[in-house]
Amino acid sequence: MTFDDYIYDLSSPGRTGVDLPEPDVPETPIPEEFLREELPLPELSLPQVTRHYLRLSQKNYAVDKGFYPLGSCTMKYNPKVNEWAARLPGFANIHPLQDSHTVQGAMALMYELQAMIAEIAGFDAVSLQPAAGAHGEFTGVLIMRAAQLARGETQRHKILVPDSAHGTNPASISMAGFTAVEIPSDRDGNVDLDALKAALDDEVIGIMITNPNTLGLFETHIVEVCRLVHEAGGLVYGDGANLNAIMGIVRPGDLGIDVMHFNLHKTFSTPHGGGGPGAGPVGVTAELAPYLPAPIVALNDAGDEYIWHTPEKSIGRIKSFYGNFGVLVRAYTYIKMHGAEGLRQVSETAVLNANYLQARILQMGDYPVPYGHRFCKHETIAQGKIPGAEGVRTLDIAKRLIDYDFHPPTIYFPLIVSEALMIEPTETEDKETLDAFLDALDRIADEARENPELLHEAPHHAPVRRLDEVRAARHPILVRLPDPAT
Amino acid sequence: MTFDDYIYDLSSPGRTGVDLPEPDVPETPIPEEFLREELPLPELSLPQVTRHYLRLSQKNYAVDKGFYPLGSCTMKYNPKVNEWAARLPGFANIHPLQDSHTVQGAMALMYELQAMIAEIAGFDAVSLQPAAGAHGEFTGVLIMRAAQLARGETQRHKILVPDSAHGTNPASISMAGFTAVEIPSDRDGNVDLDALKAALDDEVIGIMITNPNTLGLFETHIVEVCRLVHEAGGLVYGDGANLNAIMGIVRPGDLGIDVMHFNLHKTFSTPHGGGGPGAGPVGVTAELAPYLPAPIVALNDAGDEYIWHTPEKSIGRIKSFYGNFGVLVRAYTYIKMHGAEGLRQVSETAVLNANYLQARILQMGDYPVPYGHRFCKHETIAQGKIPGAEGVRTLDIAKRLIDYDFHPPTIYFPLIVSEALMIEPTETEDKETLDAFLDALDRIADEARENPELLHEAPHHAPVRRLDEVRAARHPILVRLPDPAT
Amino acid sequence: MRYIPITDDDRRAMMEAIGIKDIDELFADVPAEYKYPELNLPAPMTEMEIMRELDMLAAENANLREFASFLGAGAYHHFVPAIVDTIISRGEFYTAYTPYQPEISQGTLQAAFEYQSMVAALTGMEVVNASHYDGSTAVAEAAIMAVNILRHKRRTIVVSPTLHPQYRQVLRTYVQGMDMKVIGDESHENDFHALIDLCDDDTALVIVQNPDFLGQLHTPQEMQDLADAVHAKGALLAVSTDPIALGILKPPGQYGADIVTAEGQVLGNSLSFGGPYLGIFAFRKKHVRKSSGRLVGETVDMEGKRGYVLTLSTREQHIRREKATSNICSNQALNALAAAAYLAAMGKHGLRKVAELSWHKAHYAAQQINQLDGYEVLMDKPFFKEFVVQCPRPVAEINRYLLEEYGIIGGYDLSRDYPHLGDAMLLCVTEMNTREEIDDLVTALSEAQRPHIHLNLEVSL
Amino acid sequence: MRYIPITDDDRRAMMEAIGIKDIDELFADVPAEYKYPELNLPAPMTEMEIMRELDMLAAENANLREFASFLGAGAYHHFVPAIVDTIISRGEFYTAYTPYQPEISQGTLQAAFEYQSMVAALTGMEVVNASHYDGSTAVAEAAIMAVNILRHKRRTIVVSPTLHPQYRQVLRTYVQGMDMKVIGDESHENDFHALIDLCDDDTALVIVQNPDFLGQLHTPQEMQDLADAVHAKGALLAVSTDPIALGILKPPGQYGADIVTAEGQVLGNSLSFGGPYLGIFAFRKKHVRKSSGRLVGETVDMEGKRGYVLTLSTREQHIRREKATSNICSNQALNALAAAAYLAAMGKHGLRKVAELSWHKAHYAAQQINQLDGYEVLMDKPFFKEFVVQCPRPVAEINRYLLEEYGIIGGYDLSRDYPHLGDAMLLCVTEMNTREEIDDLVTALSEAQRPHIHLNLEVSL
Ligand SMILES: Cc1ncc(COP(=O)(O)O)c(C=O)c1O
Ligand SMILES: Cc1ncc(COP(=O)(O)O)c(C=O)c1O
Repeated sequence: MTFDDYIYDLSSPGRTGVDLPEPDVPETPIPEEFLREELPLPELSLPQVTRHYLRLSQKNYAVDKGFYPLGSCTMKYNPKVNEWAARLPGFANIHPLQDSHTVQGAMALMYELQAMIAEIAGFDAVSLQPAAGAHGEFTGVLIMRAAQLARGETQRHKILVPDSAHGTNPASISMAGFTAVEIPSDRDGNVDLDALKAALDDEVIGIMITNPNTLGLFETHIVEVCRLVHEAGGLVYGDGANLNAIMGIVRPGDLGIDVMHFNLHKTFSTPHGGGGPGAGPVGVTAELAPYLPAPIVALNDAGDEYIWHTPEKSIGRIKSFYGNFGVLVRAYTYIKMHGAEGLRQVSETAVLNANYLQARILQMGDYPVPYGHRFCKHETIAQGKIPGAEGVRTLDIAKRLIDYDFHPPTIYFPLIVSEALMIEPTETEDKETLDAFLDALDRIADEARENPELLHEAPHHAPVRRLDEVRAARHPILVRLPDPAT
Repeated sequence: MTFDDYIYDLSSPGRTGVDLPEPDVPETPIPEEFLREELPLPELSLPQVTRHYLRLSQKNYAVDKGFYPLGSCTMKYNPKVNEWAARLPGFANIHPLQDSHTVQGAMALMYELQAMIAEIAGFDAVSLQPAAGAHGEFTGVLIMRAAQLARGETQRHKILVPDSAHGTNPASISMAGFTAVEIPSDRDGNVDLDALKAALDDEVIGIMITNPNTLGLFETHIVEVCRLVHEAGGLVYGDGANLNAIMGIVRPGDLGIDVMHFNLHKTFSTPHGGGGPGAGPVGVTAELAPYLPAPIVALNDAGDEYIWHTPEKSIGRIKSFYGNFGVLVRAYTYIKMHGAEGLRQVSETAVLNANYLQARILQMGDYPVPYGHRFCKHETIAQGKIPGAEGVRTLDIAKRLIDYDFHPPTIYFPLIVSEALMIEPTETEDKETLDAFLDALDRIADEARENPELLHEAPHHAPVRRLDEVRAARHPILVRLPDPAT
Repeated sequence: MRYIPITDDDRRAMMEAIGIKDIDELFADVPAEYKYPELNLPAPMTEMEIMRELDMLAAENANLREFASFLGAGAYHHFVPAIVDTIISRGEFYTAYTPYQPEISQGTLQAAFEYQSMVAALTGMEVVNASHYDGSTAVAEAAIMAVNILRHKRRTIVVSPTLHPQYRQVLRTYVQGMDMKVIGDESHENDFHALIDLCDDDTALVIVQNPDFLGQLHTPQEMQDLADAVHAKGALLAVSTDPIALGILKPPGQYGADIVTAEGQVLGNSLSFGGPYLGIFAFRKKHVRKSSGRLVGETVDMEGKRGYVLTLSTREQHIRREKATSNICSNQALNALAAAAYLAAMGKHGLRKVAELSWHKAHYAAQQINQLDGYEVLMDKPFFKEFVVQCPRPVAEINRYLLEEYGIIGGYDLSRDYPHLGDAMLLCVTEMNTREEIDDLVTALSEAQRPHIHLNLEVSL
Repeated sequence: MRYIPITDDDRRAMMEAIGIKDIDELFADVPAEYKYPELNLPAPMTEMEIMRELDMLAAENANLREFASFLGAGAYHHFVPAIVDTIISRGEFYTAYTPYQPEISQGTLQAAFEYQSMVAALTGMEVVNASHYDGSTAVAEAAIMAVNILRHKRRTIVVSPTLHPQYRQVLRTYVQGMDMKVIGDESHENDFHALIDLCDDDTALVIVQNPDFLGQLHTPQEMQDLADAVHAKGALLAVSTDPIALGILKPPGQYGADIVTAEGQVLGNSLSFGGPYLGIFAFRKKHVRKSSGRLVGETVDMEGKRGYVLTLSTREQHIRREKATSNICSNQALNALAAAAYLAAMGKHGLRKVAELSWHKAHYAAQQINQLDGYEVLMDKPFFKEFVVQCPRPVAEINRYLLEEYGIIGGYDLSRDYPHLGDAMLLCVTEMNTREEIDDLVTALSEAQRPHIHLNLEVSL
C-alpha cells in the first residue's frame, strides 16, 4: 500500500502542502554567502500528509482506544474539555514575554493552580516551571542542596534512594552532581529501616522516596523515615508520580516530606502525548520556598494584580519562561472539575480498582503476587511466572495481551521484582474492562501451559510482528534521508 | 472484545458521562401527569463513549484515509482549514434569529458567497437555502413552475430527464407534483436530440440536464438543447453535481441553463460527513430571480448594511432559517483560497486525472469503456465485464478493490451502462495513487480469470466480510433496545 | 497549488499517456464561444490570509459564548460537551461518503443504527430514519408520507397555528405543486377541538407541536384524546416535539402519534446561524415501506458476524427514481452522529438533568418577569423552556435596550407571526442561562419599559 | 461522577471480591492522624461551568489573533497550518504513552523517526533525538553531554553573551551542583575571538547562537573559523539556532558544529504562553552513545517487515539509572509530532518561503524604523528576523503607547539583559506581520517618541 510509506518516499519534486503569500513589502536581497544549497525536506500535498498521519495514528494503541494499565504511568482518561481549554485563543496564542498586564487571565490560572497543588499535597509554595517529573526531581534535588549550602553544610553529597525507585531518581541525583546510595526494601516492600539508619550520616543530603512506592505500596513507616532523615540533618524528597492513590486521603507534606514533584500528566489527566509533554511542578515547605526556581506567580501587595516573582534565594531558572503552560491549563481544568470530594473519589476508586485486580489475580493463582499479603494502592505487581509454563516469560505474556486487544502492563519494573508485571488500572476503567482483562490473563495462563509457542510468537494481531530490537541497537539506523543524487 | 459492543451493551445503571450543575434557582415542581416513566437511554462513562466512537471510526474508509473514487460524488480532499473556520465561535455560536445588526459578519460571508457562486456558474442570483443537491433540485423545479404559472401557463406538467440522470432528478420532479419523462441518450452519451424534439410540447415545463452528464461526458449539444427547450416555452434545469469539471472552463448560465443547484459538498470541498450535511444553493437567471426561496442576503440601499430580503414572487421558504451555514463557511473558505485561476486549475486537473485513468484502462483492455472514444470530463465509466471471467460481476470487482485498500468506485450507475464502474478520481489525488489503483484493477482482472472465488468472497481484509443485505431487507431490524425488564 | 498534488512532470507524463499535447484538447467539446470565461472573483488567498479574514468576519458577530441569550423559537442554546466535537472531528467519520460499501463503513453504519435506536427510545417510536434536513423539512415530508400511506385518497393537512411558523411555511412550499391543501392555522384560536372539527374525509394528517411554538405544553391526556379523535376520522397524527423536553416528558410515542418529527439541533449540534441542523423523523413500524429517508438495518456477514447495512432502499431515489417516497439523498448524517454522541455522553441522567434545569430556570425567569410592572407572562397552559411575555412597548425596542445596555440578546419578537398577542416576545431559558443572567434580564426588562430611555440604533460589538 | 465509571453495584461487588466492608480498609496503612484532610479547594464545577470560567479567563489575555505583535526573543509567532492541530488532536497520538510496546506504537515511532530524519536534514546533522523540554534545556544538556564525551576531563563551558539570556540562566542552574564553570558572557564585548581566547585545556564546549539573541547573523565562514579554532583547542562547538532560519540559511551541520540545539516551538507549535515547546537536539553520530534523550531506530519484525523501536536505551535512566546520560524521561513527543507534521506540510518550498517572508518583512521594518527621528537600528551585522532598535525613551513607555493607542504588542525590552545598549528593544517580524501592521508600528513608534504623549498606566483589553 502506498499509504504506509516512509514520508520521504511520498515526496515528489515540486509539490507543496501549504502555500504562502507573496511578500507585501519590497524585497531585500539575502547575501549569497548565507544561503544553503539544498533543503532536503519532503515535498508533499496536504492530502498525502493527512492520510500519512491518519494511517500512522491507527497503528497506535492509546487510552482513547482501550485499557492501558501501564504501572507507574497512570494512564487515565484524558478529558476532551482539557483539549478544548488549552486551545482557547486567549491561552494558545499569547506570548510569554507580553506585559503582565495583558496576560492577567493566564497568570490568575497559574496562581490558582499553584495554590491548589499546594493544598492537595500539603505544601507551602509551588513552582510550575519544571517540564516533567524528572525535571521536577532535578529541581527538587537542587533545592535541597541549595538550602543545605545556605546553612553552610558543604560536606553533604549523598542522596539515599530505595532500590524500588524509578530510574529517574538516581539519574536526577547524578545529574545534579551528587551520589545516589541505594537502600534496600524489606519483605513488606517498605524501605528497610535498619538499612536506612545505617546509611544516614552527615554526608547525606536526604532521601528520595516514592509514596505509595513503585511496588504500589504505602510506605508504612513514612513518618518514621522522615523523622530519621530530618534528625540526620537531611531533607526528604517525595516522588509524586503516585499521587493518584492518595488525594484527599493523606497529604505528603503532612507526613514530613519537604519537597515533591507532581506529574500533571499522570495524576491530573493531561495527556501523555506519546511521551510528552508533561509538567512536573514542585511543591515545598515554607523553609524551602525561597529556593524555588524563578519566576513564580504572586499577587502584588494591593492584592489586585498578578506579578512575576523571583524567590529570594532561587536556584535559578530551570527552563525558559514559566513551564508547560498548555499542560497547566489542562490540569487546572481537571482539578477545578473535581474539587476536594472528587479528587478523593478518584483516589479511592483507583485504589479499589487495583485491589480488585490484585484480589482476583491472587484467586486465579497463575501469577504470583509478591506483596499480595498487603492491600496495594493504585497499582499491583504480579509476576510472569506461570506455574507449569516455565519457558514463558513476562515479555511473552505482555505481547500476548496485545492479541487480546489490551495494552500490556509495565514489565520488568521495579527491578527488585523478577519478571514483574506492574498493573495500574486507574479510576477511569469500568469493571467490565477489568474483568475482561482478568479473563485474558486467565486464558493466557492456560495458553502458556498448553501452547507456549503462541506466546513466544505473539503478538499475532498487531500492525507488525515482534520487532528485532537487538538489530536496531547493534546497527542503529536513526535517520533515513533520500540519496542526495536523486 | 468489549469495545466493539453495541452501545446499549456498554450501559450500566447509574453511570453518567456528563454531569450538570445543580439548579441555581428555586425549583418549580413538574406536574406529575407530564412525566415519563422510563428514559431508556444508555448509561455510559465518557471513557467508554470515547473508545466506542474511536473504534467505530476506525472501521470506516474515508477520504482522509485513502483513494475514494466514487463517481458522481466528487470525493475530493476536505481541507482542515475549513473545519477550523466553521468552528470559530463567531460562526458556530450565533443564533439564526439574532438581530441582523449583530451578525453582519455572517451575512457578509453569505452575500459574498452568493455573488461568487453566481459568478462561477454565470447566474444572476443565488439562494443558499437548500440543504443538499436534491433539495436544490426540488427548489429549482418549484421555481420553474412558479415562473410559468405566473405567465399563465397552467397546462405544463412534464419535465424531461435524460435516462442517464441521477435518481434524485426524477424523484424531485415527482415530489414537486410533476411528471418525469425519460429521454434516451445517443451513442455518444449525449441527449438524443431527435427524441428530445419529439418530446417537446406545450405540456413540458422543461428539462433537467446534468452537464457534464453522469456518463462523465460534456453534452455536446447543450446549447442546442437549451435553445430547443426555450423555443418550446420550457426552462432548463442544470444539475450542478458535476461542476467540478468545468469551473473556469465554461459557465452553465452562459450555455442557456436557467436554474441550477450546486453541491458545495462536492465541488467546494465541504465534507460529506458520511452522508451529509451538504448544501445545495440554487442559481438562477435574472428572469427567475424573483422566485428564489426566501430570505436571501442583500445590501441595503445605502450599501452599508446587509439585510434579509424576500424576493418578490418567492416560492417561499424551503427550510428553516438560511441554509446549512456551517457548510457555507467551508465553501466560502475554499473558493476564496482558489480564486478564478485556482478553480480552473482544479477542473483541469480533475479532468486530466479522469482521462489518465480512462486512457490507461483502455490500454489495459480488461474493462470495456463504453464511451472510450470520447475524452471524458471529471469521471469515466468502465464496465466490470472482464474478458475470460464471465462469472465475475462488477460487485465482485468492487469488493476486491477493498482488499487492495481502495474504496470502490460507484457501481451499477448510471443505469444505462450495464455493470458500470463509475470512477471519479478528483484533482486532489496524486499520480502515484492513480497508478496504484490502475495496478490493482490490472491484478484483479488476472485474479478474476485465475481465481474467481477470490473475488466472489471478497473482501477478505475488511472489518467485516460481505454482508447479507437480503436478510436485512426481508426481516428489517432497525432498532435494538434493551429488554425493558432488564 | 493548494490541494493539487499533480506536479509538472506528472502532468507531462499523463498527457502523454492520454495522447494530448495540451489540456485544452480535453475540452474540445465545450462550445468555443463560451470557453474560458474571465471569472471576476477575488484574488486567491493563502491559508494564512484566509484565516485572518475569517477571524475578522467571525468577530463581527455577537456570539453566545460572549453574550447572554434568551432566544429560542426553533434553535436552541443547549450545552454541547466537548466529546461531541471530538467524535465528529474524526476524519474517518466526516470525510466518508454515504455508506454504500458496508464492509468498510461499519463505523458510520453502526453509529447510525445506534442513533435510530436511541432516538426511538427517546420518542417512544418504533422506527427512526437516519435523518432529514431539519425540523421543518421533516414536517413537510411527514405530510407527504401521510398522503402516500393513505394512497393519495386524502390530501388535506390540518396544522395547528402553534406549529412553528417557519415549518408551516416550508410545508406550504413543499406541497405547492401537489394537489394538496394545508389548513387549520388560519385562526390563532384553532385549538385541538377546532382542529378535530376541521378534519374530514380528505384529511390525511393533523400536525401539532408539543411543547408548541409558544412554549406551551399539552398534557399527555389531551394529546391522547387528540390522537384518538384524529384516528377516528381516519387520519394520522404527526407531532413535532423538542427532544430535550423528552428528557422528562412523556414521549409522543406514548400518546398515539403516528409520526414524530423534531429539530435535532438541540442534541449536540451548535447553533451555527441556523444550520446544519438535524431533522428527526420517527414513525410506526407498519409505515416503514412508505417512509422517506435512509434506514440502517442490522444483519450478519458471511461468517455470521453482526454488521449493519443500508436497507429498504427500494423506497429511495437511487433505486426507485420517480416512484421514490422522497427525493432525499445527502441528509444530515454527521449531525445525527453528533446527536448519537450527545445522547451517549449525556445518557439517561444527563438528558433528564438538562430538561429539568431548563424547566426550573425558565419558570424562575417567568415568575420574576411576571412580577414586573408592564409585563405579563401568558401562563394559561404549563410550559417547558419557552414562554410568552407581553411587553409594554415594541419588542424590537426592548431588545435593542437589552443588547446595548446589558449585552443580552432578548427574546423572539412575536408581532409578525402572532399579531394578536400585541407586543409580545417569546423568551427561552435553558441550562446555559445562569441565575445572574436571568436576574440581569429581569432588571434590564424593568428598565426597558420606562419610555424615557434613550435608544441608540447603532449596536457596537 | 466525572470520569469514574464504577457504579455503586460494581463497588459492592468489588469490595466483596477483595474481602472488605469499607473502602477505608484499603487505607489502613495510612497514619490515622493525617488521614482524610479537609482540602480547601474550590467547589467542583461541571464541564459546562468550567468552560464558562475558562472562556472568561482566556478572554482576559491579549491574544495574538487579535493583537499585532513584534515580540520574539525566543518564542515566535509563526504560521501554523490547520493540518498540524488536526494531526496532533488524534486520540491515538496524544493519549498514547511512550512507545514501550513497539508492536502497537508504530504510529508514534515512525512519526518520531521521521521527525529525527527531517530535523537532521534541516540542521545538516547526523543524529537527532526525539526531543528535550525546550531550547534552553537542550543547551544545558549539550553542556553535560560535552563533558561526558570528554570524559569529565574538561569542565568549562564557554558561552557567548549573545546566547539567549534565559538559556544561559538555565545552563547555570543545571550545572550548579557539578564541578563545572560557565564563562564567556561576563562581557558583552566577548565576540568569537574573545571566546576562542577564553578556551583552554579545561574547555569542554563553546556555545554560540546563530542567528544570535539580538537577531544577528554570523557568516558560515565566521562560524567555520570558530569551529576550527574551538576544535583546535580540543573542545566541542554547540550552536543554538532558529529552525525557521534554516529554511534559507546554511545549517550548522555544514560549518562544523558538533551539537546543534534549537527551540522547536516555531515548527508548528503554538506560543501557548511559553510552553509546551520543543527542545531540538542534534549531533554527530560518533557521539550517539554519550547522548541524552530518546532515539528511535529502524528495524524489522519477525517477518522481515520494516518497523521502528526505541533504541540505544542503555543510555537512559530507566535502564542505566544513576549512570544514565540524562535523567530525561517524559519529553516533548507531541510537540515533536507537531514539528514533523509542520515540516511535512510546509515541505521544502513552504519552509523556504516562511524564512524568506520573515527576512523581507523584518528588513522592511528595520529600514522604515531606521529612518525615524530618535530611533536607530543596530545593523553592524546582517540579521534574520529580529533586530535591535535604540529608542529615544524607555522601552516600557514606548510599548505601553503602542499597546494602548494601536493595539500593538511591541518588542522585547533589552534594558535588563543588555544595559549597555541603553533604551533598546528587540523587534521581531515574521510572515504573520502584514505590511499594514509594520506601517502602523512605524507610525506608532514615531508618535511614541514625542515626549508630550500622555501615557495611561492602565491597559484595557
Ligand atoms: C515513579 C516515577 N517517578 C518519576 C517519573 C518520571 O516522570 P516524567 O516521565 O514526567 O519525567 C515516573 C514516570 O514514569 C515515575 O513513574
Ligand atoms: C448527479 C447528481 N445529482 C444530484 C445529486 C444529489 O445531491 P445530494 O446528495 O446533495 O442531494 C447527486 C449526489 O450524489 C448527484 O451525483
